[in-house]
Amino acid sequence: MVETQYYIALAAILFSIGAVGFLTRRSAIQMFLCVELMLNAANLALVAFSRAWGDLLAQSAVFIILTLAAAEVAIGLGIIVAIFKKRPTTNVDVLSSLKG
Amino acid sequence: MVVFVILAVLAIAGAIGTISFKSGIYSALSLVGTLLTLAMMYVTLHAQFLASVQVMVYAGAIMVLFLFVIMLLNESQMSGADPLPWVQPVAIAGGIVLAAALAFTAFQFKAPKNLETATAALQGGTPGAIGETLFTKFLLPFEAVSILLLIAAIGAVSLVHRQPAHNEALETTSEHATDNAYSDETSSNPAKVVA
Amino acid sequence: MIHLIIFIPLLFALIGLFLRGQARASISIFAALASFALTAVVWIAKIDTVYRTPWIPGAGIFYSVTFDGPSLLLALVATLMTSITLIYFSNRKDSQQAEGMYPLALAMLTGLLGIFAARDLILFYVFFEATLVPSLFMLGLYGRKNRVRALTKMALYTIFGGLLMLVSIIATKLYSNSPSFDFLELFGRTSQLDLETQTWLFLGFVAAFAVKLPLFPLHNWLPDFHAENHSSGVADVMGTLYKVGGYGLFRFALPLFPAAAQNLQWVFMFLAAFTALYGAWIAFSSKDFKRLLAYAGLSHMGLVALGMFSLNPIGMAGALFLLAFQGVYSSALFLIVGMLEERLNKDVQNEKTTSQALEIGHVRGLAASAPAFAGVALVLWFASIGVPGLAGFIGEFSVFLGAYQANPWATALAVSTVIASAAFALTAYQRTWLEETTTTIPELNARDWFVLVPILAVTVFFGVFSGSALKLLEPSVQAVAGLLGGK
Amino acid sequence: MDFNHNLFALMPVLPLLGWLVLIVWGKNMKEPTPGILASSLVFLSFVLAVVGFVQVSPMKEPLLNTLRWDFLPMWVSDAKGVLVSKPLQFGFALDHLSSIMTLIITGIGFLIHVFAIGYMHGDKGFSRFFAYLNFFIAMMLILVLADSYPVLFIGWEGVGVASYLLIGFWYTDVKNSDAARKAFIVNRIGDAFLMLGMFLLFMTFHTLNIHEINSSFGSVVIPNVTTISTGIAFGSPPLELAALFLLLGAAGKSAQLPLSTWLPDAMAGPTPVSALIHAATMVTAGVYLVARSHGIFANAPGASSWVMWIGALTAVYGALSAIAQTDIKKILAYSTVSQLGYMFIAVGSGAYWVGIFHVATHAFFKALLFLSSGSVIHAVGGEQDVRQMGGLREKLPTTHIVSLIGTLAIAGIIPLAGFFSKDAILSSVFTSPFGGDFSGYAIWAIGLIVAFLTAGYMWRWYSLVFLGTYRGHAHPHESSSVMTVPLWILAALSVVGGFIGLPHFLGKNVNWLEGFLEEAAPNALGFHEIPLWGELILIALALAAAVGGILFSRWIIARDGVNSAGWIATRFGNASRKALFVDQTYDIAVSAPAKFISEQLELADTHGLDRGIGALANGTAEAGASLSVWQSGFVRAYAIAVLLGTAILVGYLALRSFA
Repeated sequence: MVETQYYIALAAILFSIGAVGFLTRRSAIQMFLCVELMLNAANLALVAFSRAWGDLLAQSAVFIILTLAAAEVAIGLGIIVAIFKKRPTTNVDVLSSLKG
Repeated sequence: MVVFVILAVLAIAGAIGTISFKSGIYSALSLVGTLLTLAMMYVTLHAQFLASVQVMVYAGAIMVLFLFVIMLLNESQMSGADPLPWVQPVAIAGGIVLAAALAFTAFQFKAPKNLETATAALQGGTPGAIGETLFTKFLLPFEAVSILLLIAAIGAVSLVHRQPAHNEALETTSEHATDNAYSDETSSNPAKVVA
Repeated sequence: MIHLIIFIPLLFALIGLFLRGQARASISIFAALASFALTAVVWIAKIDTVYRTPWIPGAGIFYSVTFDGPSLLLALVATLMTSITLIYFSNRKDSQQAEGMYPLALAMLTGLLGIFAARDLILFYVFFEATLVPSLFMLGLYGRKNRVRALTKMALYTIFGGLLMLVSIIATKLYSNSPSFDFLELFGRTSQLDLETQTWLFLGFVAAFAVKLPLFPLHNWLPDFHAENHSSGVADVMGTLYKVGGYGLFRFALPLFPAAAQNLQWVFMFLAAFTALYGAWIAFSSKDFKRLLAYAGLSHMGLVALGMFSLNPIGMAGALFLLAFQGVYSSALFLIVGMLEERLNKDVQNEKTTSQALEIGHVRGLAASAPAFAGVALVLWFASIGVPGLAGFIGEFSVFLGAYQANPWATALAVSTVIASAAFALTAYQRTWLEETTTTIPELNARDWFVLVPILAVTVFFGVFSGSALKLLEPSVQAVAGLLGGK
Repeated sequence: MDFNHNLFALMPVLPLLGWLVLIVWGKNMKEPTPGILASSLVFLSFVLAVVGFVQVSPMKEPLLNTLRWDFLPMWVSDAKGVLVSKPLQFGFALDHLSSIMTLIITGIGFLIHVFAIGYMHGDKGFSRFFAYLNFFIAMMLILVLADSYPVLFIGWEGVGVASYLLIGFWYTDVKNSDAARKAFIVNRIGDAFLMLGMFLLFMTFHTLNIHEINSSFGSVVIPNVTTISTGIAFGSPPLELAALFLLLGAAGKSAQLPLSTWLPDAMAGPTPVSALIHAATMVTAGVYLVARSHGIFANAPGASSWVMWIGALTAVYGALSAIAQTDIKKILAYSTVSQLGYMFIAVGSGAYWVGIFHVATHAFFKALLFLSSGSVIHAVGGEQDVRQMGGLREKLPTTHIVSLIGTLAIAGIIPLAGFFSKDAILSSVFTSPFGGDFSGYAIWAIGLIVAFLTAGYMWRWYSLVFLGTYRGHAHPHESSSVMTVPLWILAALSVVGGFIGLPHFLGKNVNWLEGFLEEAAPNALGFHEIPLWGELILIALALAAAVGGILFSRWIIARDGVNSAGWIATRFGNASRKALFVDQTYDIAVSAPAKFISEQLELADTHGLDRGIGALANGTAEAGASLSVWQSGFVRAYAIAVLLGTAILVGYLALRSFA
């Protein structure tokens, strides 16, 4: 049996990779992918703790998160497509009309 | 322990691949790889039903959607210089610091019970056990999630819904009309507005 | 009954929004007169029940209102003057362009009545800030050329002061750990606080009231507010009625923190005396009438503050009397300036461009063509400088009498305003009404008399038979003075 | 409400009613009716005054009216220190002193009203003039009948307002309006001091009722023995200060030295106004105030000697400036200032009845002189310069005779009123308890010199107007009977007036006035007795001064000729005409700097403070702007911030748990 700490450490690493990815990539969709990655890292941590506490609650929580992720992707991609209709680019930096 | 190490390396490799590939498709595919590795990990964590759901829903449906959209937009490679050149190194440094800190705190974690007794209660994360908790403790979230999905569906449809040809003109004019109507109103005589 | 009085004006203001022209005018006038009639009924029937229901029970905030002595007198003056001003405004030719004045004035009247009736500190604060909004709108929508500058200045001063007061209101409740913000409950507890906290809390309240009074350093918004306002003078009248600093001091600041008040008494008395003299002295060389009347008002408020800070029953009664009746004759002077401007047919269309209100000395010798008008103006000017036989004298004399017992030197300084005010008032009067005639203006017509007669009647009646108003003030002044151990 | 108590309170109400009627309906009344209405109302008041006089003369205590109401808020802490509300009552009181004053006011007032009907004939503001005159009489009666200081103050400022309205009656001329404004402001300065005096009195006596304050001194006061129930010792500091404040207030109203510059300018008003207000009644209000608060001044020796000295200096100042004046009314104005100085000497010396005696006699002959100069001005068509007159003896016979009587009376020639009152003043100051060892005699001497000067300038006034040949180019004609009848009555009063206050040496109780005012205005204690021959010498000296003055004046005029070019042109003559430059010094020393400071303050307030606040406002605006740069619009920039934030936070938590 592998100790829970290792799983959490792995989740942390995956999470920060996702964060770095989110920041370096300039295409909206790829950023979205990184967000999904971070989300899954969190799921991993949840499941690891569920095993540590011997409680199925966390797992069902992950189950709910999954459906949430699905909804989120649907809307996210919808938005990206809608924006794409306006301006034919998904480069995030170009879309900076909301300036201070 | 060996299995964990292999899976961990695979997952990290997939993650790095997602963020480093230039073209959208390769990064999406590497994300799918990572997801599958995670599904296997769930199995080692006594969450078989979850692993299967992960594979089916996530890797299957969501990533397909992603690939579909990437294909649809087939946006060209990132052209032009990056307006915020300093973001890259700072992000990496930040990521490393974050990972180290989180990992470090992870290792402070003292397991409340020893693993063997804990995993016994999980009954291996079979659909029966998950279903039982879902429909007793998680009944309300379960229902709420179903409504959430419904709204997501409607939202997605309305976002990308392309009006039929004839009210193309209407849409543009009406949008135009409301704009300047508002603008004349305020500038001419605020008094009229209040009175 | 009391809520009817407070909220009728607001209700009809909203109704008025949907109407136009004469209908809106008559509705608004009816509303003001109705609330005046109801207040008079409360006065005659001597209803002073405290009505108290929880408003936000969690935070201990209660909606507790009552009209006792001073607040009833001030409410009577406020409702009377608002109805007279609206009647005057409906007579004017230019009331079509500035129709928004009606609902705004009524909204302000509700705010004022709320201020006078509120017994709960938070409710008082809410009304205190709420009344500012319509007055800013009046200035912003119908002011003169650089009205925005005046508007921002006034808003900044008042809101800043208000916030300081809010902080000290909350701190008072906490320190005295009373269950609610209600004045009666706080009242007993705060006097036990040690001097140091009392002083800080007291200063918080005084900050807001010093802006509203106004006192010397914080008076800068007043001249611009009056100079930039609509030439009809309606906004100025409401502004004059909105000088509630003195009332606030008497009702909340002094009784809640007696030790702090006594400790800082001499500072504020000298400041008040200086404000009175400063206002009168500057008025002597102000260029236009609105600015002159603003400084005259500042000088009156200096005297009110002197009376309040004297912590002497005579002084406080005098201050309240002066506060109430200066609302009558100072606003009347604003109306007279408005009538003058209308008669000198300052074309109202380019109201926004005329930067200057009516200059003093611009026209002379008007008495030749309008002797009755000149007579009425003279009586009001005499009331404003406190000539005995008119309402101004009772207030001023008692303020000086009371303040002298507390601090003779500050009063000596303040008494010199009597000379300065005579100087500026008569100079201004002479420059416009007397000397050789340069322009002729039409005499007062029946409608003008209909507006001016009640004002003159009140000024003269309460100048001689002041007993009834004093009877109103006596009980609460006695209570507060007893607490403060006034000499 | 029982009748005999409130009848006298009706006195001020009648003229007030007249004022109201004339103000509202005056416009549509034909020429003489407003005058007749006003005069009849004042006559009714005169009748009431006589009835009041008859009613009150046997009574020892003042007659209080019962119709009273609360006027001013007032709290007094009773024995146990508990604040008890005792509002001041608005009420009147009639006693011997005030009844004499009411007689003078209504009597002389009525005569002047009748005279004014003729004098103001054809004036556009005829009804307005009589409205203001009635208003003045009402206010003066309130002043005299008041039973507490604030009610007295109503009358006090009321007459100030009336004099403002009447001086500036012909307001279209800037000079008149300025003169009116100056009069009101200088009066207001006096009123400010009077207010301070009242506050100090309330502070020491806890009441502002005149009779309560006077009675609290007790009738018998032995110097430097604490006899006052309120523990106020004879001559204690608050009493002295209060008396000084009252003195300055009185000086403001009666044009005494520090505040005397307004009276000569007040001649800008019509002549009946000058006669009524600036000779007979208003200016004597100051003397009345001192006499009325006799309790205070009798127990404040320092202040009383101040009163005497101010009176003496003003008398000299008035006399000196009257000598070289060229305007017929200016001479009389400065003469009034000087005579008021005499009255202040009298009340300062502690013999209050003498002060009132001189008020009465002065009212007679000064009103007479003013009205006769009015009829002269009327006759020569508005000309007021004495050098354009002369030789009017034949053309204006009646005016000439009455003017001669007036001149002799004011000079103090034996049978006439002026002699008795001036002699009473000189003898009272000579023997005054407040005279101290030196000042009593010094002031007596000054009084004598002033008597000499008075006779001098009055005779110059008489000869320049009536003797010699007519130098003007109008054609003078005698005034109508409506103007001459009052002149005759006043002339008779000037002759008879002196007999109400005969000197002591003619018999113990022959002096009616002193006995009459025994309770209302008792003399201060401690007058030294002088033997009979001493009194006779004083009278002889006074008479000699008067006759000498007249002869000296005749000699000067004979020497330099009627238009007396001679000494007038000298530096002394010029100084005298400019009233010793007091007016100019005030303008330079007081009003110019005040105006300058006011302008600077106005500039500082509108712009200076504004810029300061403006700077504060821009400061906050700039701070805001500098922050907005950070909102670059790049999503990734925001994300970086979030990442760094969490990284730092988690890092800190990790380290903390580790450390």
